[in-house]
Amino acid sequence: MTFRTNLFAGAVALATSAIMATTSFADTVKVGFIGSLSSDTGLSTLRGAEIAIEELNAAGGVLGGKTIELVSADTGEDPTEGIKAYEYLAESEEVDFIISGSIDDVSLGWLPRMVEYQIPTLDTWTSYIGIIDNLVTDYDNYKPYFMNIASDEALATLYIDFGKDVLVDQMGWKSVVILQEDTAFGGAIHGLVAEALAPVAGIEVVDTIVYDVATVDFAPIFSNAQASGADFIYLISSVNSQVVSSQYVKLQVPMGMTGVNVAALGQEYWEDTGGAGGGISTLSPVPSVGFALDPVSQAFVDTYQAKYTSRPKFPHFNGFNAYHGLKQAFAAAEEAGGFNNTSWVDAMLGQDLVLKKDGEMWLRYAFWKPGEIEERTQRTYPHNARFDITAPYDDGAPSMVVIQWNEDGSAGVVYPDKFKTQDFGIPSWVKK
Amino acid sequence: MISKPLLRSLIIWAIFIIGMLLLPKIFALLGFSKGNLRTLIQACYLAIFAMSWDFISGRTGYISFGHPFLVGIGAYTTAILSYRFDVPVMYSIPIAVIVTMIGGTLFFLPALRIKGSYFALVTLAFMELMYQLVQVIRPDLTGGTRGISGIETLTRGAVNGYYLAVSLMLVIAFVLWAILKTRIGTALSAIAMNEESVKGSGLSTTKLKLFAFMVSACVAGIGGAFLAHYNGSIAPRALFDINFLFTIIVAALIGGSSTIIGPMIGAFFLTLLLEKLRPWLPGAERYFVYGGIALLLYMYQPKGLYAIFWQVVDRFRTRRGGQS
Amino acid sequence: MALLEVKNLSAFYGMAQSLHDVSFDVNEGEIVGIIGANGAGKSTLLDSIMGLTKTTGSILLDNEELTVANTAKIVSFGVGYAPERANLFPYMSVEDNLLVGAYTAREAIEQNLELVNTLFPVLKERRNQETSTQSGGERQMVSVGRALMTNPKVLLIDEPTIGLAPKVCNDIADALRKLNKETGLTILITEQNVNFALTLAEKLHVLETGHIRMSGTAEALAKDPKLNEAYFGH
Amino acid sequence: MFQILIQGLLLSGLYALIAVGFTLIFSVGRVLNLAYGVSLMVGGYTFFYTAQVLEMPKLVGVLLAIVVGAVFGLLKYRLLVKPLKGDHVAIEISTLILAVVIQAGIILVFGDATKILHSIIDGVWQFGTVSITANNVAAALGSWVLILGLYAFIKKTHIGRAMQAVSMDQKGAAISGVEPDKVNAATWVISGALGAAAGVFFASYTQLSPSMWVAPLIIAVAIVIVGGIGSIIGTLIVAHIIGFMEIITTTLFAAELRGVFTMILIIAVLVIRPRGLFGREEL
Repeated sequence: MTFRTNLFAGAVALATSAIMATTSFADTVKVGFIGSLSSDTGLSTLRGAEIAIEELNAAGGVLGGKTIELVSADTGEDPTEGIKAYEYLAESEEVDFIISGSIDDVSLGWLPRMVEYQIPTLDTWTSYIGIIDNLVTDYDNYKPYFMNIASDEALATLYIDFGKDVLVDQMGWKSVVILQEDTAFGGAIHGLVAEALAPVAGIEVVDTIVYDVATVDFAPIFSNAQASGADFIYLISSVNSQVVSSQYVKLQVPMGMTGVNVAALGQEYWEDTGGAGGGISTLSPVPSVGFALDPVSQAFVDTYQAKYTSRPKFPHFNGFNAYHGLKQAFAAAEEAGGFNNTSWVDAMLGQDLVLKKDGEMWLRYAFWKPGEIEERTQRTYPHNARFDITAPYDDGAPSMVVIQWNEDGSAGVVYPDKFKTQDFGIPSWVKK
Repeated sequence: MISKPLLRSLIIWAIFIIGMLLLPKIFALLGFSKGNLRTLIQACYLAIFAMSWDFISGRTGYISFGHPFLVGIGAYTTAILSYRFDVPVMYSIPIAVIVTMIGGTLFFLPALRIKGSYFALVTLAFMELMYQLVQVIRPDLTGGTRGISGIETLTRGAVNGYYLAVSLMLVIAFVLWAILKTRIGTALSAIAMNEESVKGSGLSTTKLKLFAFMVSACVAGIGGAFLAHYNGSIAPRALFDINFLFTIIVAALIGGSSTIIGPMIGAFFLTLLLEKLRPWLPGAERYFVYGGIALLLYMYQPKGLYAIFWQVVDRFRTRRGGQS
Repeated sequence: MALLEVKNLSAFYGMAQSLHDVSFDVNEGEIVGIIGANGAGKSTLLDSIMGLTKTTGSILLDNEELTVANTAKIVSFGVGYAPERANLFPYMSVEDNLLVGAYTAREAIEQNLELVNTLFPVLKERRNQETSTQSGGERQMVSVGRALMTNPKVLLIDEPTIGLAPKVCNDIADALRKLNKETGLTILITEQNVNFALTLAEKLHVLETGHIRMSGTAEALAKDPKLNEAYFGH
Repeated sequence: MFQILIQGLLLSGLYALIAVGFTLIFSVGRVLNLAYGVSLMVGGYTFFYTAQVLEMPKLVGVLLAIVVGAVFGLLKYRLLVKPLKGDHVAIEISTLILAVVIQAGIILVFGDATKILHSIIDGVWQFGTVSITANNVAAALGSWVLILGLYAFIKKTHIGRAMQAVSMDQKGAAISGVEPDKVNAATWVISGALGAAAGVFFASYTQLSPSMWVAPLIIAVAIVIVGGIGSIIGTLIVAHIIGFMEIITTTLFAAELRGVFTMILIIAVLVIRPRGLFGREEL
C-alpha cells in the first residue's frame, strides 16, 4: 500500500518537475554546464563558470539587465551519458550557451548534438585536434563551437623547442626511448615526437615501447627502457598516468623522464600520489601548476579559494579558461545582441583578452580565425585558442609550458624562459 | 480462426502500439518539453537491447555478460562502413546486422559445451577482448579510444527520432512475440527448465540454441546500428563497458525477464528514473540512488515490475471479488 | 524405553505426499529394520528424521523434538546418518571424510576414530586415499564411519547393501552387529534385501507407498505369509 | 632471463592472491561474486583512508582493511546472497548491481580522482636493468603466506574441512553436522578479508580509483576459468601462467598486447576444456 502511494507521489513529482522544466523566465539567460561533476577538471570548469556568472550578475546582469542562470548536467565522463546530458541542456532546459569541461570521447559523443541544435558551445578541457579538424572540413555545421585551450598539435611545436634548448643543449641528451600508451592520443603525440622532435632537435629515437593502459606492473617496461641504452625516457600518457609515474618513482628508474603526463596537471597531483611523483615533468596548458599569475587571474583564484573549500582547492587551467571564456562569450553576446545567430560567432572570434603582468603581456585569450594559417605548423586552427610559438613569445601566450614536480612536493615552470620559475632537473636517484 | 486469448493479446498489442505512437502528441498536449522525447528514444534503444538479451538469457537460461559485444559489433560495423568508406546507410546497416549475427555465432560456440556461470564468464571475456581490440587494432578505422564522431544521422529532431526508435522497438517486440507463440518458443523455454528433456523429446537443442542466439544477435545488431546512426557518435567506453552491460541486464530483469513487455517496461523505468533524478541529484549521487533502487527492486521482486504490476492487479481483483 | 519416537509423520516433496502418518518407536540398544520395495519411502523416512524434507507430525529423540531443528542440530542431538548414496566428499581422503563427521563432536574424535578403525580395519589402511577412487563397499564403510564420528545415540543407515557383493554385505552386517553388541548403539536400518534385514534386525516395519503395513519381530515376520508372498513369492 | 623470472614471480604472486578469494566463493558457494573486485577496492580505500589520510601506522591500515573487507563479505552474504537462496543468476546479477552502486558510493565519498598509495614497505634494489621494490617483494611474499595459510586452514581445520565438504556435497555436509549457512558465511568473510588484503597490495602496485574493481575481477575470472573451479593449487599455478605470460609478452613481444593474450587464453580454454586446466568442480 505504502509502496504504491510512494510510487504515485513520485509520479506526481516527476510530472510537476517536467512541467516546471519547460517554464523558463524571459528575464534570464540560461547557461548550461556539461562535464563530470565529480572530477577535478569538471569541477574546475563548473566553478570558473560559476564565479564569472556571479560577477556578471553582480555587475547588473547581461543583455539589458537579464540575470544568468546556470544549469549543470553530469556526464560521469561517459560518452553516452554525455549525449543525454547535452540533450537535457538543449531540450529540457533550453539553454542559450553551453560551457564544457568534457574529456575527448565525451565531447566527441555530444558534438553531433551540437551540430543539430547549433547552440554556442565552449570547450575548456579537451584539446583534441580532431575536433578542430571538424571545423576545418565542415565549418558551417560546426561554427558555434569554440575551444579555448591550445590543441594537441600546438604542444608538439613547443616541445620541439624544449627538446632543442633544454634536453639537448642543457642536459646533453642525444637519444630517447619513447614510452607510449596505447591510445589514439598516444599515437598522435608519438607521431609528432618521432617526426618532429627527433629530426629537428637532433635526438635519436632508439626505441618505442607501446603499453596497454590497463597495465598493472611497469617494472618490465622500465627494464626494457633501460636496456635500450637511451639517454632519457619520453613518456606519453593521458590515461591512468598516475600509475606509470608513481611506479617510475617507486622503482627509482635510473633514467631521466619527461613527456606528456596528464595526471601531473593539477595541484591535487601531489596529494593523490601521496608524494610518489617527484621528478615528473610534463607539458601543461596554461595557467599551469606553478605558473605565476597576472593580477586578473590571481583575483579569480582568490575569489575561488574564498568560495570553495572542497577539491580542487586550486582551479585547473580549464577553470581559468571557463572564467575568462564565459566572460568573453557574454561580451560577444552583448555585441551581437544575443547567442542565437551567426553574429555571435563573429563577435566571439573578435574577442581578444590580453592579461598583463608587470606591464608585460602574460596571457592572451583569443581565437584563430577560419583560414588563418599558423606559421610554424602551417595549418589552420579555426575557433581554437590562439597560441604563439614564434620566438620570442611577444605577441601572445605560449601554447603550453613545461612544468616539473620536485621531490619536496613543490612544482614550477621550467620552460619557456619567460615563464620559468625553476630549472629542469632530474630526480635525485638518477646519476648524472 | 483466431483463438480468444490470442485475440485478446492482439488487442492489447494494438492499444499498446497506438499509445506509444501517440505519445509525442500527448506530450505536446501536456506541454512537456522535447527533452522528454529524447529520453524516451534512449529508452527505446535500451529496450531493444534488453529484449535481445532476454531472448537468450531470459528464455534459454544462458546468461550473457557480453551483450555489449554484440551491440558494439553492430554499431562499429555500420559506423566504419558509412563514415570511413561512405557506404550508404541502406547497405551499411544490413551488413552490420549480418556481421553481428556472425558475431553471435562466435558467441554461440562456447555455449555448445559450457553452461551456467562459465558461459556468463566467457561472454564477459568476449566483451573485454573486444574492448581491448577495438582500441589496439586499426585505430585509423575504429578511432581508437576516442571512437568516431559525426556519423551520418537518419533523422533530425526529437519527434522523428522518436518515431523511428519506437517503431523499431515495436516491430522487434512484435516479431519476437510472434516467434515465441510458435512451437519454437515453447521449446526455448524448455531449454531453460531442463535441457536434457528437450534433447529427449527429439528436438535439436543445438539448432534451437543457435536460432535463439542468431535472433538475439540480429536484434542487438539492429539496435546497435540504428543507435550509432541516432547518436552520431560511438566510443569504446560507451559500448564495451561494464556499466552498459549493467544497464541492459538490469533493464530486462527489473522489467520482468522472459516476457516481451518486461524488458520494455524496465528500459523505460530505468532511463526515466536516471533522467528524472538529474534536476535533484546532478552528480554522482544520481548513479548511487539509481543503482540502489535497481538493487532493492531486484531483491524485493526478482521477477520484475511486470510481476509487481500483476500482483497489484490481482490484489485489486480479489478484493473487488470479495466485496461483490 | 523408546529412544526415538516417530509419531504421525507425513512428508512432502512439493505437492506430492510421500509418507502418510508413519508412527513407530525405536528402543535403546535395538536394531530396527524398515523394509520395503524401491520407492516405498524408506529414504524419505530417514531424510525426514534428519530434517531434510518438509514434514508434519513429531519426531522425538530422548523426548527432544527434532522436527523444529535443522539438520546440523539434529546431528548434534545424537542422530547419525549414513544415506543410501553415501554422500561422501569425493576429493577428500578417507580420514578427512571421517573428520568432517566429527564437526559437532570434536571432543570424542580419538575414541570414535578408534571405534571406526576397529570396525572397518580396511579404512585405516586406506586413510589417505580419496574416496572417489574407492570401491562401493569401502565407500559404504566410510559413510557409516562418518556417521559414527558424529557420536550418535542412534544410527540411521539407508540400504547399506545396495549394489554390493554378498561377501561385502556380510562384512557390513557383521560390523553392525558387532557395533550394536559391543557399544549398545541403537540402529535404524532400511533394506530392500529382506534376508539381510531379517538376519540383522530384531524388530521390523514394512513400508509400502508411504504407509507402514506391517510390524513385528523378525521371527514373527519371517513366518508371516503376507510378507512371504510380497517378497519371496511371485 | 633473470628479469623475467623475478618480475614474473612478483606479479604472479599478486595475481594468485587476487584470484584465491574469488575461487573460494566460486568453489564453496558455486556462485560468481561479481562484487569481488569491490572487496579489493574497499580494502584499498580503507588502507588509504587510515594510513594516508589519518596518517595512522601502515600496519593498522592493513589490519583495518582486512577487518572492513571481512565485514563487507559478511554483509554481502547476509543481505544479498542468503535472501536470494542459492539462485545463482540472481546472486550474480545482484552482486554486479552492488558493484556499480559501490562504485558510485566511492565517487561520492572520495571523488573520482585516481590516488596512489604509498609503498607499504619502502626500499628499492637495482640489479642491472631490473628494479625491485621492497613493496612488491612484500606483496608477493604476503600473497604466498596468505595462500599457504589458507591452504593449511582448508586442509587442517574443522571449519576448513567443512568448507571443502560443503563444496563437494551439501547433503553430506549437513548430515555430518555442518551448517552450510554458517560455512557459507565464513567463506564470504574469508573471501572478503583476502580480497581486502589483495586490494591493499594491488592498489600499492597500481592505483586507487572508483573503477579499479573491474581489472582485478577480470584477472580473478581469467585465473579461475583457466585453472578451473576448486583447486587452490590450480589457482596458484594458473596465476603464474598468466603472470609470466604477461611479463614475457611485455618484455619480449609487444607490451600493448598484454591483456589480449589473457582474453584469448580464457576463450580458448573454455572452448577446448571447459572445466579449466585443473578443474574438478570441487575445492
